[in-house]
Amino acid sequence: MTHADSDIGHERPPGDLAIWIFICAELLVFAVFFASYAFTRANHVELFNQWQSTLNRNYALVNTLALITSSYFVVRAIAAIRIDHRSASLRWLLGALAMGALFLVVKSMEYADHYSHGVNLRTNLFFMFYFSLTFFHFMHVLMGMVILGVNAAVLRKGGYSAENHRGMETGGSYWHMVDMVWLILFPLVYVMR
Amino acid sequence: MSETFTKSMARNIFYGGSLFFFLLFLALTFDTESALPDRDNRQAITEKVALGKKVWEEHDCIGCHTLLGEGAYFAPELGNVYKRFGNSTEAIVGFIKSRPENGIPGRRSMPQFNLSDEELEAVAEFLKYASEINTNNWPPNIQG
Amino acid sequence: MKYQSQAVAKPYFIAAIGLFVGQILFGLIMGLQYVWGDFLFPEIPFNVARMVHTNLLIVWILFGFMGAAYYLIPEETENELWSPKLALLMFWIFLVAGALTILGYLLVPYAKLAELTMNDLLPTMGREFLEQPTITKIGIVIVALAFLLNIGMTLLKGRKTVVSLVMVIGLTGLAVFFLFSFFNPDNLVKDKFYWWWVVHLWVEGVWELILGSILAFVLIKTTGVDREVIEKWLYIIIAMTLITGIIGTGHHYYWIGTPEYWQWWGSIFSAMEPIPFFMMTIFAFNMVNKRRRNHPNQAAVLWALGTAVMAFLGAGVWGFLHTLAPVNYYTHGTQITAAHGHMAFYGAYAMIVLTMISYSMPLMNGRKAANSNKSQVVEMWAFWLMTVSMVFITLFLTGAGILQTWMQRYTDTPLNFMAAQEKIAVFYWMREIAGVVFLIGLTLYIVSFFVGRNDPEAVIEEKAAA
Amino acid sequence: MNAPTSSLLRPCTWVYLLLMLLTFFTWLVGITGQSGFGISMLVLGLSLLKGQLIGDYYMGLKRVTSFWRWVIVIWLTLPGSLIGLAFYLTYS
Repeated sequence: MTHADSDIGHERPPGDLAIWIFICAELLVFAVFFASYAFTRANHVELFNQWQSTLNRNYALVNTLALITSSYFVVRAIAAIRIDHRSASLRWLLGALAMGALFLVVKSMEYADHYSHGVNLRTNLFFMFYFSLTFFHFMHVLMGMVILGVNAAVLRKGGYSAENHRGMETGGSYWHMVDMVWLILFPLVYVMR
Repeated sequence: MSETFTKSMARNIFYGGSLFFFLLFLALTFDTESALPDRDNRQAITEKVALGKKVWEEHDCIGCHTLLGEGAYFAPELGNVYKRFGNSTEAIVGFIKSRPENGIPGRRSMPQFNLSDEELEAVAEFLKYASEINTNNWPPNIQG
Repeated sequence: MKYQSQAVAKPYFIAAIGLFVGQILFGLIMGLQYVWGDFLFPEIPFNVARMVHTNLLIVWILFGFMGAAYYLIPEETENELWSPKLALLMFWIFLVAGALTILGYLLVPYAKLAELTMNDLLPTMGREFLEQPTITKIGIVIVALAFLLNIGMTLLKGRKTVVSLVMVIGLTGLAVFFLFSFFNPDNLVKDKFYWWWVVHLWVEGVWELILGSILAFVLIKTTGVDREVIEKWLYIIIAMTLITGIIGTGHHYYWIGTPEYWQWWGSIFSAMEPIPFFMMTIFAFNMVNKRRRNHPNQAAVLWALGTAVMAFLGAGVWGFLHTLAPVNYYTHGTQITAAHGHMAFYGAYAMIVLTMISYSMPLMNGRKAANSNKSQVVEMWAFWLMTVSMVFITLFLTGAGILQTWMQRYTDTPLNFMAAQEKIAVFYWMREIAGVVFLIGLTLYIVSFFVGRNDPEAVIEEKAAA
Repeated sequence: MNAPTSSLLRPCTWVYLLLMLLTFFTWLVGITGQSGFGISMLVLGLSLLKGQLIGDYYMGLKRVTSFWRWVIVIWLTLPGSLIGLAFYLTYS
């Protein structure tokens, strides 16, 4: 794995190939969900526009920034471990986890808001999609944080080094996927009308 | 070149992925449970309906019929039979009662179960209850 | 055969085949009743024949799984079975309980059976596939626990391979989810909801783990491909199975009183359920192509490849055909479901048990690796006859189902159920003929155990290991 | 991420700033409640671009030669064009 930080011509993506098979499956589910949303919306434009405007975009903005920042921190964490800066790497990784936690908190506040208004998965077709998509994604953020948490624990114990940090690359790839999905979900559900 | 597709990662994905989706399934189940009171016509479940369900089960009706589309495909759907029979429990009772002991030559026929009047009424009430469950407009038409 | 105690698998397999014959005979009776309505009426009404047909299926597959586990686990864990005596005892208990239950179905009216077995105390009878008297269900749980104890102890004191681990997880899941069969509320919607936790989470969940592990085992043995490679793929395939299959349960929650969102969740996830089956097909052919030796038991290899293909077709393709909610709205509870059920059960579960039997029986009969050529030729004939006739059964039922859906559900002037049934009778006749061919195949299969017994073993000129 | 030296800003940092900027733009469109095919497609297109940036610079797929690189490209374009089509149908 020593070739990991050379600049050119990798045959494989960073991390374990197994996680990439999983990433593909996850992306497929989200892709189908997104397309289903769009086409269902096309048949119920009024309804979707009406209820979309009740969503709080400020929450969504904070959440998007949190995830992007978190993803960036993971990139820095991996860059740091590549030159054997373990403590720096750990700091970046913990920062990424903190940003993930921020996302969970803000999203939970948003859910609490909906809940207090009696809005749920079964309120109408728009909220069916809204909750299905965001909750499914929410669970992925949780899962990603568990993986990054394991990465951080291993890193703390000195389990990663410049030569061997595939585990971190695996976790990072998954985390970026979670981020990327949100980057499409945010405009689709909150903004595009 | 070191292994780029490791068994331990495949294992983690199996355990992690299964747990993840099972938890998601539990979350959806939880939501379904809280949604059911508005949909499953539970206010109509009287003792009679409960007895009807037992009569239904103890004669293995599901071995020929479907109920809400599930069961055997040898005989008609009964989830909407109450409506198909003109919203009449009497018609259901009459039909079950009138089945010939020895069948109909060459044709499919429902057995004669020799049910008591109480059982007959109960099973008809049970089918009435079933017909009023919110099934998202299934079946597509009255023929079931 | 490396360990003495593996031999306890043999009675399990023999019983499985015997019950399989019974299942097919009752299948033929039902098939005939579809077109000759009063055949055997009122002695064996359709519902009784169907109970016998489906329950025999479940019981013989369970016998097959248990036999497979008793053969596979000692070999994988590299030590003798914890208690062969317990295994034999459970065999007889299970066989007697199973036989009594089937006789109960046939000899007394079902309502009488319910009364005799005191269904009132804990009513669990009369639901599709779970028709067994409550006492039989309790018996199944006890047998399953004893079986798991036996297998688990063997695993604990031996080598823990992925194949054996996955199998034990699958078998444990099988036992755990069966417990939901004791939950039978008055509320029909809840009854149906949790009924699927047994049925769906069995056949589209934990059973696939058992299927995967048996297939992996047979492939390791017959191809000589590195265990590491096979186990890695086993993990990925079963991961995909559960990832898609658990939420995929939602495809049963469209029209039974459950909320609308299941139509989306169910459609999206179950649309992906063919993926693991497809991976399994690719995987099986890949491993056989990469084989390091040519195993003399060619019949077993054929069964293994056949399982991969037919499971993909039956469970994957035929499942996908009617899994999307807008399609299922029209096809739900028609012959399409029956078509899918037949090919999926045969392709995935009947064939994997036959694969295991094909691989292990010669060894348990004292052969070094394989039966004689003659026996294998007959077995392969049986394979093709059964498999091809099952394809035709599926196609005829699909034809019947499409017409039924059209006439009874889709047109503006829908026919009533029986009128539609009469119009598709010709498909039922053809299905019955295909069923007879299947029985011929099954007969040949049994014959294959008796021909060429004294002939020498089949051998394959070993080329330089590729 | 591929320049462990002390240049002023790493490429990934540039990408980070760009992603933040684009996010603010999307948000702005959201809170001003603008609607229409053109603006929706602009927002969608920028989001797909963001996704590609994540794939190329964060996941590091820019340097990957095999088909894995295309996973992200395909994932973005396929649902992207389906979403585009659905919106097109809405406004046509």
